[in-house]
Amino acid sequence: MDLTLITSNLLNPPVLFFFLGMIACFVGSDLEIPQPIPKFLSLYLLLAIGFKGGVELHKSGLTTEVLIALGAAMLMAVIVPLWTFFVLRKKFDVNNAAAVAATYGSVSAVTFIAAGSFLSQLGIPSGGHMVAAMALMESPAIIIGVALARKLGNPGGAKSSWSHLMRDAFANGSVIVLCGALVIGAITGAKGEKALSPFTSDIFRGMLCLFLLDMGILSAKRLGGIRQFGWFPVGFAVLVPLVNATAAVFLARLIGLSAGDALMFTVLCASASYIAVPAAMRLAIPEANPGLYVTMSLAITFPFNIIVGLPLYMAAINRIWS
Amino acid sequence: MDLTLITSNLLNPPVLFFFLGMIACFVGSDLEIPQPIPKFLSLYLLLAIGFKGGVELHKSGLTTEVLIALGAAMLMAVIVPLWTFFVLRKKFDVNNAAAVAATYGSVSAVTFIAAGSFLSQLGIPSGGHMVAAMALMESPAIIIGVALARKLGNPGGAKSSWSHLMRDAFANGSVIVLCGALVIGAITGAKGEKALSPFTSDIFRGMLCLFLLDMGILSAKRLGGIRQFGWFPVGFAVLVPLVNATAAVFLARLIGLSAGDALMFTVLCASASYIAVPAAMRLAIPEANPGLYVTMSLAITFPFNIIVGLPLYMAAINRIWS
Amino acid sequence: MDLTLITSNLLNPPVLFFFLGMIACFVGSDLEIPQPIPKFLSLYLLLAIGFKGGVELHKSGLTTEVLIALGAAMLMAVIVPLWTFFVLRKKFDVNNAAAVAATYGSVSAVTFIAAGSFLSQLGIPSGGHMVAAMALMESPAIIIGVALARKLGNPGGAKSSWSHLMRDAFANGSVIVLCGALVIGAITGAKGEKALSPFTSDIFRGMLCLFLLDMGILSAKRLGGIRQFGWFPVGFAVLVPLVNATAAVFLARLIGLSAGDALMFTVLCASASYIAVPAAMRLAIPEANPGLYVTMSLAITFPFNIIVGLPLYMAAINRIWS
Amino acid sequence: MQTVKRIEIIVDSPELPELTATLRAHGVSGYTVFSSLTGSGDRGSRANDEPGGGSGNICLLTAVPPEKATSLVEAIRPILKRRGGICLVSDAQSVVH
Amino acid sequence: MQTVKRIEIIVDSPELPELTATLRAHGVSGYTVFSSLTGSGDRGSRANDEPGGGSGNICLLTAVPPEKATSLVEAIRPILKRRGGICLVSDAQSVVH
Amino acid sequence: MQTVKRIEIIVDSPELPELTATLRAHGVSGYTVFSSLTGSGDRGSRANDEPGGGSGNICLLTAVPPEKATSLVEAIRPILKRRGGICLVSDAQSVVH
Ligand SMILES: Nc1ncnc2c1ncn2[C@@H]1O[C@H](COP(=O)(O)O)[C@@H](O)[C@H]1O
Ligand SMILES: Nc1ncnc2c1ncn2[C@@H]1O[C@H](COP(=O)(O)O)[C@@H](O)[C@H]1O
Ligand SMILES: Nc1ncnc2c1ncn2[C@@H]1O[C@H](COP(=O)(O)O)[C@@H](O)[C@H]1O
Ligand code: NA
Ligand code: NA
Ligand code: NA
Repeated sequence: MDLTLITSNLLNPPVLFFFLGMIACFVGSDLEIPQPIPKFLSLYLLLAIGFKGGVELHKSGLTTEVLIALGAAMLMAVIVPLWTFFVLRKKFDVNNAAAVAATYGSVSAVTFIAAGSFLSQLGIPSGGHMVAAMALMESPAIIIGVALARKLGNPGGAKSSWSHLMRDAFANGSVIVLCGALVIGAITGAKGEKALSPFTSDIFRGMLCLFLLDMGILSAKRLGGIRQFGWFPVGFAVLVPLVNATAAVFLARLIGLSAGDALMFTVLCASASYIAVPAAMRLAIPEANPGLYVTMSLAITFPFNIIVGLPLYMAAINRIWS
Repeated sequence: MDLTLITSNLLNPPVLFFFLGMIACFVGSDLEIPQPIPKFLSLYLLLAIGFKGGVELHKSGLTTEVLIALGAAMLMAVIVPLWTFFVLRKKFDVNNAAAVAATYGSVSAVTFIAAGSFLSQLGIPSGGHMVAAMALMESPAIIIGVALARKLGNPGGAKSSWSHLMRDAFANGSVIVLCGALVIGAITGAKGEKALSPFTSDIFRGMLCLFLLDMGILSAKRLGGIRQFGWFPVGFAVLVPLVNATAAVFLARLIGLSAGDALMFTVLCASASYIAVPAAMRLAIPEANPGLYVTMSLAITFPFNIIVGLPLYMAAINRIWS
Repeated sequence: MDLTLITSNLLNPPVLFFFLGMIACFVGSDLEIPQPIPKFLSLYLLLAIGFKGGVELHKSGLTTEVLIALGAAMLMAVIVPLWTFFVLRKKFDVNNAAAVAATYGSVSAVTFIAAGSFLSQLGIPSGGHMVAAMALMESPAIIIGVALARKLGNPGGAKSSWSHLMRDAFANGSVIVLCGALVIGAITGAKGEKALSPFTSDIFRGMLCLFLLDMGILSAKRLGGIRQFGWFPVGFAVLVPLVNATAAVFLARLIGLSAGDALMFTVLCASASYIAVPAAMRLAIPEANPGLYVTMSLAITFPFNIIVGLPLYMAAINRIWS
Repeated sequence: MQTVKRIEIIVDSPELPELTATLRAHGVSGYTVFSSLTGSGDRGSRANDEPGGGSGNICLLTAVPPEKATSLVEAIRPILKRRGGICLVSDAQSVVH
Repeated sequence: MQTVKRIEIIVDSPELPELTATLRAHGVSGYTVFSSLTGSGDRGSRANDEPGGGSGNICLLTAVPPEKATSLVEAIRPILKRRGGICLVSDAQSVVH
Repeated sequence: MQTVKRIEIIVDSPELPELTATLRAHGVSGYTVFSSLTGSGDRGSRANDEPGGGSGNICLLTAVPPEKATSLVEAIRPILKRRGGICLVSDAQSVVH
């Protein structure tokens, strides 16, 4: 595998700040970025990435190529929670299996953003419609996960209604900001870009570093908590992203995405949610243990994708595309 | 009325983010920007607008034209709370009437800022002294409102002293930051501008979008609360800004302001405070109900000015000035 | 003493915002920048200054000249807490003497940053290795202070272990961010600079202004609290920086630092910590009174260095260097 | 001063809407909410440190007439059962405006 | 452990300075303040969501000798009367350093 | 509902780790922490306004079986003695899931 990919990923400031956060935690530092600063940073990142994607979409327009990519995104967002659920049932009860399946069926915006910064490091372009793809992939897994839990689970305790569920899935704060900014970017186009780019583009990398510093602290802090659940969740959190990534690479090739778009698509499929889905699961499947699904996503899959996944997926794509 | 004005206002990213916030609330999203982030954003906006105004004032200097504008601002800041008070007395008790009068006699910095971004959207210039005008208009209404309440109200309960009142009116945090930044901008001039403009100008529009996103959520959330008070407050919150705006437009014409300055002046007179005045009223007229005066200002007058007012006032000014 | 130095320091926006904060407090304003905003700003400032220093270090490399400067920094970081401790013992008990000595042996990053902005105001360059010097000077005084307290103090109460102490000294949040960003800057060099400079450089001055506004409020608020301790702490907080500055100037001359580096070095020696050291002292010497050592550093030495110290030290250096 | 039952309920923050709804259903309109708390219990520790926020606990404090207390506690029990947390009831005297 | 009265006073945050002044006037120098609370009562709900901040409630907790409690509560009553809020008094044992 | 002792401990925020360690040492795994409090006491006022953060107080609330209370309080006493703060103990009824 191409070494320059690994190095240029490890020399990417955001990744280095992620390491810094992990180190801080391992040496027992009191370093922390207290709430609501991380929430503010994540809102900023969603707003900025959504807006930039919208502006690019405004330029490219809704070509059939774009629509096919969005279709593929939807497809993966439906398949992943389904197949992972049945794998998970081997070890977990219905509620936890459903929550984890929803977590891995949905996406991690920050992994997506880190992939974008990795591509710009390599000078490889990617299209704004991949942001739209991300927006589409956030919610379906939530619906599917909850549906599975309610169909196959024991009907114990008052469950929140389906209308509440729809709201929690599609009107989730992070989904609203991402989609809203996307639409605003698509409406205002170049003029809007000119007005906001110092905020949404120039300082973007720096804000990302700050957020990843916090993510590093969190991941390291949570890492210990996973042990109690044995090795299955750890293996799952590493292998399932690889499986989904492989499927994504071939699907991307099939529908003829560019190398850059292919990486973004792969990262979406390989990543797991730790913002939108946990927020929804706490309400819809309270019996599931956040200490399990959040930790798998935050402490294992996220670092794995950021550190190992990005160069690995890129290498595979380079081999196949060239 | 000129359609391009409406569209170019609605295509202004800050306004779109305001809508996004309202939508988020209406669809029952959990989206929120938790304190102290909004407080941080409002401090930033006041600091930035004050500093930029000061720098421009440094360039233009205190011309008689400027002084006349400031005089007109003072005049309106005294007249508005007086006439509105007697209208309000028809329906409200002395305390609530005084608090609402103070609210509408003072100004909304963010409405002013949105007007500035609307003007720059249209490529119409406006002078830095209008920021000084805003600074002058923040406090007088507070004094007048409280004076009315104490003269005409029942002397029940220990009231905070007049010296406390002066402090709450003129040393209010937002007043201090606005005036202080104005002075600092006027002192440091071009050199200071060079040092701070990336912070105070480049990312300004983006920070404004974030703040208006929050304002949209708040306005929509509060909208329900107004019903309990019947239709009078709603009508007042829409009509009084129109009356004040009309007076302002003619006064602006009279003293020969430029079209851009005229809009800023009009917006100042039409807007109502929801930061400085409520903070002071809570202490000075505790018997008044914040659920009334904050809601009128935040949930009705603010959105009305942002969405309908800006293009409307601009259209009127264009007609008269041309 | 050269007047232009005083004026160009007082015309420096960050210093003016510091004054604004003090004024706000003196007039009894309710202005405050609530936590965690100040913590966020200080993390940002440490990250930015560390990163910029690292990038410059990447360019200059570790020359012997650099290493000599770092050695001098270490030397001062060891001497200052020792000599001040024995002066302090004349009036304070062992614990308070040790805590104050540690406070003045360590450094204030924001004083250092303000000195940098003062130099750029004057157009005088300074090297990135001074940031490394700052990083080196943060922790030794903590170790020395605690060692003194434990050697000479009464062994009362369970003390945190030495390993804990090392952690609190070297893994302190602010130390980690500063050193980590320094290393990341040194690793990523020009490429990293290109990616982050809008965040770490362009908006830096503005963020500094906001932070100093808060520092002004704090200093003024704390000023009253110092009286109860009599005049000794006040005299100490003004005179000891002058003594350390004098020593630093001659040492800087001796090792042949440039005028700019000499000022930075002097400011490091003259400044006192109010973030890293108090955090460590609260744990390591709980018997010491934060109301004493934090107030001396925050309410007297910090303003003194910012307002009087900077131009004074610069004037002395100009005289000697020319 | 009238005698009241001082009830404090500590639950995961997303529960708040359901909790206040339950209170209103029992005609309790007076309560105070303490937010962004951390804690530890049978379901492990709760840290309020997730990047999306909303992972901490809240404490709802309400002073109710003694006769209302028991029924209110019974109404809250299922919430605790389903989603964890604790409810403490003690005696107090209250003064209101 | 000495017996004390545990007094908690919940009011609108701008009241805090007046409240602490009242405590000091009664020779009470020990108290703890919980801030940015939300709540609901006779005067509607309080949300701490106003852009300028400072629209939430605070809770001041103080443990005082039983003999001081009544006079302190009486001193606080007018504040509650004028500006709303609630004051809860209960029995407790306290340990101080 | 079982009878418990409601123990609340208010200390300087850096004490929290030591405090929770003490609780665990006494087999107490259930507690709630209220942070960024301000206050005033024998050692002056605490303001949570230092730029580096961490200068405020925290309040740890725990409901324990009555028999555990005394030994726990005794274990906490030295912490209060060394670093200030207060501990309040009162009677309560608790409901858990
Ligand atoms: N004995 C207790 N005392 C105080 N708070 C508790 C206690 N037990 C649980 N809690 C709180 O309730 C939350 C949920 O408890 P649990 O469902 O047992 O994990 C914990 O995170 C604590 O904040
Ligand atoms: N019964 C109660 N229990 C707990 N808190 C209350 C109660 N009544 C009022 N409060 C608090 O006191 C504040 C003001 O109450 P009020 O003046 O009745 O609107 C409310 O926002 C609540 O935070
Ligand atoms: N009587 C009291 N009631 C409530 N809280 C107190 C009391 N005394 C002290 N405290 C709290 O404990 C902290 C430390 O107290 P001290 O060590 O006496 O300064 C104070 O900052 C308060 O938050
Ligand atoms: Na996925
Ligand atoms: Na007005
Ligand atoms: Na020093």
